[in-house]
Amino acid sequence: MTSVDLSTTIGNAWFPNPIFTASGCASSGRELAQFFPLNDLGGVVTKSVMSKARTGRPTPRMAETPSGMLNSIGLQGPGIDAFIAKDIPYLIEQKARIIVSIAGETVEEYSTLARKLRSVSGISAIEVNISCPNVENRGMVFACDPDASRRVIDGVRRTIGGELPIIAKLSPDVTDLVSIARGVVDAGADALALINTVLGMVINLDTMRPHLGGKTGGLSGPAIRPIAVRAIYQVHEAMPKVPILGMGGVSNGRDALEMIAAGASGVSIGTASFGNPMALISVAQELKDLLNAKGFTSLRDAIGFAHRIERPQ
Amino acid sequence: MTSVDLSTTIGNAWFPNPIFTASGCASSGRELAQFFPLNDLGGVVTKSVMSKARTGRPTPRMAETPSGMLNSIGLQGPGIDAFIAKDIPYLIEQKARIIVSIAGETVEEYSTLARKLRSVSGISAIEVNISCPNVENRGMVFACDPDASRRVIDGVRRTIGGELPIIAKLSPDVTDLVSIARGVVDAGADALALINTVLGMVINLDTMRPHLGGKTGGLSGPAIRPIAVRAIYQVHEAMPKVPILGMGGVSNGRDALEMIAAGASGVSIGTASFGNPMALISVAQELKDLLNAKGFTSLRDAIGFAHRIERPQ
Amino acid sequence: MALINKNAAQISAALVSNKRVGQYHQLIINIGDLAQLCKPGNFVAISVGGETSGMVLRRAFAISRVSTSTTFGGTMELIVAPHGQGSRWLCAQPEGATLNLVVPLGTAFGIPTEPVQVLLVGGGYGSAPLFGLAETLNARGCRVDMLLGASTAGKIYAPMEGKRAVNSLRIYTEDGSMGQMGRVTDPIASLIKDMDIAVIYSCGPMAMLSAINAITSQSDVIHQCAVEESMACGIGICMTCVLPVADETGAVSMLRSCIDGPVMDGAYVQWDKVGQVL
Amino acid sequence: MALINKNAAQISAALVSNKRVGQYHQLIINIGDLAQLCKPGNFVAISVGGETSGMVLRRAFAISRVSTSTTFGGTMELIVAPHGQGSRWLCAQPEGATLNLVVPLGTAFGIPTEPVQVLLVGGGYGSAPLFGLAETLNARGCRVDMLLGASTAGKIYAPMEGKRAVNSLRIYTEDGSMGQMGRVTDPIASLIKDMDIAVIYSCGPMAMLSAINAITSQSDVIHQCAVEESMACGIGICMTCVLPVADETGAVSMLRSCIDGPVMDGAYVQWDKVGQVL
Ligand SMILES: Cc1cc2nc3c(=O)[nH]c(=O)nc-3n(C[C@H](O)[C@H](O)[C@H](O)COP(=O)(O)OP(=O)(O)OC[C@H]3O[C@@H](n4cnc5c(N)ncnc54)[C@H](O)[C@@H]3O)c2cc1C
Ligand SMILES: Cc1cc2nc3c(=O)[nH]c(=O)nc-3n(C[C@H](O)[C@H](O)[C@H](O)COP(=O)(O)OP(=O)(O)OC[C@H]3O[C@@H](n4cnc5c(N)ncnc54)[C@H](O)[C@@H]3O)c2cc1C
Ligand SMILES: Cc1cc2nc3c(=O)[nH]c(=O)nc-3n(C[C@H](O)[C@H](O)[C@H](O)COP(=O)(O)O)c2cc1C
Ligand SMILES: Cc1cc2nc3c(=O)[nH]c(=O)nc-3n(C[C@H](O)[C@H](O)[C@H](O)COP(=O)(O)O)c2cc1C
Ligand code: FES
Ligand code: FES
Repeated sequence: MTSVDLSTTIGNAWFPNPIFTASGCASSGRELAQFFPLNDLGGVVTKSVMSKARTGRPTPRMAETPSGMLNSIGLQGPGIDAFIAKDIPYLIEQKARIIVSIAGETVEEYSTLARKLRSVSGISAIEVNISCPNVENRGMVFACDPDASRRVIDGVRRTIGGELPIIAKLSPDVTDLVSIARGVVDAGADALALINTVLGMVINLDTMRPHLGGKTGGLSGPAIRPIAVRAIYQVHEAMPKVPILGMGGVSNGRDALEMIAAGASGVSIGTASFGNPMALISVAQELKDLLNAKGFTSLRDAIGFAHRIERPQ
Repeated sequence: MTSVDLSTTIGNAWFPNPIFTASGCASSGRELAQFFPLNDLGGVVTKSVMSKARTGRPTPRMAETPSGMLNSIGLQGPGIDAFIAKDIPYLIEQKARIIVSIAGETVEEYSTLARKLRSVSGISAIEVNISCPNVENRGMVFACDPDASRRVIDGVRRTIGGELPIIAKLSPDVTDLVSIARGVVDAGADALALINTVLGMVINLDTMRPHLGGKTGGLSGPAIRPIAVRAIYQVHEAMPKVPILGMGGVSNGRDALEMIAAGASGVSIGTASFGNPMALISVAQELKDLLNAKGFTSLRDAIGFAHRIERPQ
Repeated sequence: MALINKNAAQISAALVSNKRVGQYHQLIINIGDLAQLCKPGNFVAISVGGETSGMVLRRAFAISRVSTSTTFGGTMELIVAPHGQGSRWLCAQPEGATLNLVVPLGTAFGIPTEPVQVLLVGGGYGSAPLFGLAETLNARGCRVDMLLGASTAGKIYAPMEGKRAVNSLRIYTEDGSMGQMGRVTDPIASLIKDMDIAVIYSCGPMAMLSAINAITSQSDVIHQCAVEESMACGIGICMTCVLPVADETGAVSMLRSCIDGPVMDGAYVQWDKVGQVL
Repeated sequence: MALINKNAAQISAALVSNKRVGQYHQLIINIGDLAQLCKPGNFVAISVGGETSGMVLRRAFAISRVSTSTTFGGTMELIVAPHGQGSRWLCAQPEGATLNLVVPLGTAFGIPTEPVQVLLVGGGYGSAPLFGLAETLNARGCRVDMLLGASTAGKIYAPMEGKRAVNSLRIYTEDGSMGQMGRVTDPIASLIKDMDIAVIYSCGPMAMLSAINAITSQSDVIHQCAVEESMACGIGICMTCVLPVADETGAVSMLRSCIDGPVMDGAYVQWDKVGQVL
């Protein structure tokens, strides 16, 4: 077996392989480090952090659904200061490549978070999770509002300066994903993360009310993979030069390759790690084997391949 | 076991039970009639018919996905005249209650279809499938455009007159489903059908290109049920008096009850019939047993129940 | 249409036997009296993955043979290639497992009323229904010759018993590991010339059927082929399994291969338009 | 934290035995040397539904007992109620089936260093881990009394062998079909008064744990309880399994019951705030 060059870049950041944790599905890495070295990953995308500590939504916070699950965590977390003090040094010690995910309730909060991160060394990129309710606009999710999402990215870009790549993470729950994507790229995003969870609900038939404490939750897992692949394909078609971190239901090498062929430069694994703590490692290995079997010598050649190959007549 | 009144109404149309075929998942009923009498259903919702005969999209037209499938049929069908001449009389002969689904490429085409149906007797309601590309607006799906969807329903309402209930079938692929729903209700829809399929894609790793002949397809089946339940819940919350025909991944009685509790007055079964030709009958029976077990004497009492019950403290 | 599937029923049935044969599995399933209603060319649709399966669609399999007089009552035989998730699950089922089936489905091979000379051509597991067909044709007094082809020996399915009803059997493999090296379609043109073949019955990959049709269209030979399009429902309600077929007037429409097929008259199938927009 | 699950590993393991016991199934699984690392209170997370399953999450089960000296090597015993899809699948697995496990997970019951008097209270299958715990406590010289409760006799799990390590065992059922009619929490207050109980160990429904805590909070008795919140990952990465717990300073935070639990000090759990927003 010849070797495959699995390395990838997202903006100016280089990663030895394209497999990342998905934000919120690996905490800050400590728990998975029990199962494999974090340095084996392309990188760790940390759980979205806000400026203050948060306790999150009431339980139950999850419901299993056919080939998927709903979650409603509500961004429980320690706040940016504790995160910078405790989690970043740990990840650096593990030699993990770090993508920090930030979340806010106002445009200003995102900029504040960016300001705090600006001076922290050892970070490869910032993922801006804009699938959060905007308290200044009736709780409308930033990512569903072209204007608000643009302003968030613009604020982060201005604060952070030109160095650190910004990855804008978008919600699929919109009428026109491509136009939202264009907006945030115009505003300074170097890359896009696609997709965040899809809004869903389960009714508990014992109580006859919404099962989740927060009523609605985000649908993730293999159930949403076709939606994610479509989103990646559409956005890559419209903006082939913008790197995409693909995610949504990837649980094996073939799923990852599907996203890469659709246009993803990297792939995040979320829900699959819940069912299989070694998922990140096995996906990376299977992806390598598959690329090899298909005669690719480099991951880069496979990115967006589905756009370039014509239908056999 | 005491008996449960399963009857339901959608607009001014009465149905003995709330279980319907989903448009496009039962053709015009003939094939399922091999397995059970069509008269046992609440009603048959026929495959969306257009004004002219259509051959539809290239094959492959389907891909199985985790707990779901993608389809890309492209509204293959005989056209409204052949449909009225052959399918309606057959369904009337079977004593089936009939909901005719119509689809068009222009606002005008929908009105034309309504005009042709106006004089046909034996129809209980019209379902207006507005999840079709609008050729007059760069192929943008009507249901994703608040203005276009309103104009379609307005045209159909004016043409059909006040008698026949109009059910507007909406797409979940929008940023603000409730506002689209309000728009079509204002324009004259008596009821809403929620949800049509979710746009998705599968890449075939043998060919390394989109698997479906039409590239993208509609995701259906249990995978999308949480999205459908959320859509029904949101719309029923905003407009509790507007009847909803719920659908999306229902395959047993408990799934049906989930939709009813979320606010549906009737439930359509699509993909489940592909895996189980008797699904419609078993869902109806299981729903009845469940309602009974929960002490409901009438379906009506269960509609929207999840909105009325408070969280236990 | 409803007439075509008029015998179809959904049943739970016991897997009587599951044996590996080359790269395939031979499954024998107890379907009771329904066995009497299955004709060569019909197929069965099977649920896969068990109760909590993420696979929502049935899988279609050609009925290889039926037997109405076994100790188990009526049984049907399938030849399954463990290909993807669904077929692998099926091939892994232990004897005694209960399967959920809809059977019999689809059109059957047309049987000549006269004892004519016929050629049966099978590709891969496509040979499966041909042996049951051969018995029927043989009983009608037809002279039955058979050609089987596959990429390699392990993919040739040709059971000893099956050969009884066949006058001659020639095997082709692309790698030469069994029979002659080459394609099963190679000898057809000369066979048509040399023998008085009235009908060719074929079952196998679409490319093979299309190649056979290119040959028969130059002749008077009738081509009855069993097509294989991917099917979501198998019972005619989803419109996923269509292919372009002309009628007597030449008008082409998209017919469902599950209801108007799988057995079709090859002369009417628009082979060059399969998978295209009309 | 990583320290807590420091022994956890993902393994494939054979189901050695599967027996119905009342309304439960007793499963014995061969986990080899990992058995030595399992402590009373730890749990195991099991994949359900097989390879093509639509169920993407593991199910958590308390480890009832381990045995390090069986003919199979180290084994662990689980008591499973066939409740929903996942547990029904598990209970339907034949002996010899291969299961995918992550084990051992979570905190363990704290064992007193002195031979004190302890009370073990179990509800439903919550009694499962208490028998293994009783053996450990007994070996430490503790006097172990046990109360078990359930709605009905079939839901009382109390194996003969298990009782050896227990000084007294009282059973309560709500329908009176076994033991005394009533709730397992009914006698606790007076037992605390009459006996010199140092620790109550409890495992069962959250309402039971909360009721016990209402009693112990009026006393000096330490309450070690194994909580049961629904868990998506079981290894600390998803934050779904949280409940409000105070620290020494009184500050309440949402702790993960899979990593900071399932065994927690009942005195710190904010029972009235479980399921509420803080
Ligand atoms: C009329 C008919 C008769 C058939 N007879 C046989 C037979 O006798 N023996 C046998 O081994 N197989 C037969 N097949 C193919 C069989 O139905 C399955 O498609 C095949 O086993 C692959 O399914 P899978 O679940 O293993 O693969 P997966 O990759 O999991 O299948 C995913 C989906 O794609 C469809 N699909 C994948 N490959 C094909 C294919 N080549 N043709 C059509 N659909 C496909 C599947 O049906 C399924 O819906 C037949 C198909 C048809 C339509
Ligand atoms: C620490 C811990 C220990 C447990 N120990 C045992 C045990 O020893 N024996 C036993 O029979 N069960 C035990 N359970 C419950 C078990 O994990 C399953 O939740 C239960 O078997 C129902 O799963 P299901 O797949 O059958 O139901 P489903 O309805 O299919 O479950 C759907 C989802 O909801 C969750 N869920 C459903 N009911 C519960 C519940 N009561 N508590 C938490 N989550 C739930 C499931 O875990 C699953 O993710 C334990 C749970 C936890 C968290
Ligand atoms: C429990 C859970 C928590 C999540 N938390 C976050 C988060 O904090 N920030 C974020 O951007 N995405 C979050 N997500 C979304 C994931 O990062 C990912 O986009 C989504 O789950 C789809 O990928 P998957 O199907 O592989 O899980 C969360 C998802 C889950 C399941
Ligand atoms: C093969 C197929 C064809 C469909 N055709 C139509 C159609 O013609 N008109 C329409 O309004 N919806 C159509 N739909 C959507 C269904 O009516 C339904 O809204 C959707 O499939 C969700 O329900 P389900 O998960 O029960 O299938 C089709 C769905 C499928 C799977
Ligand atoms: S497979 Fe559904 S119509 Fe043929
Ligand atoms: S179950 Fe995932 S953090 Fe506890």
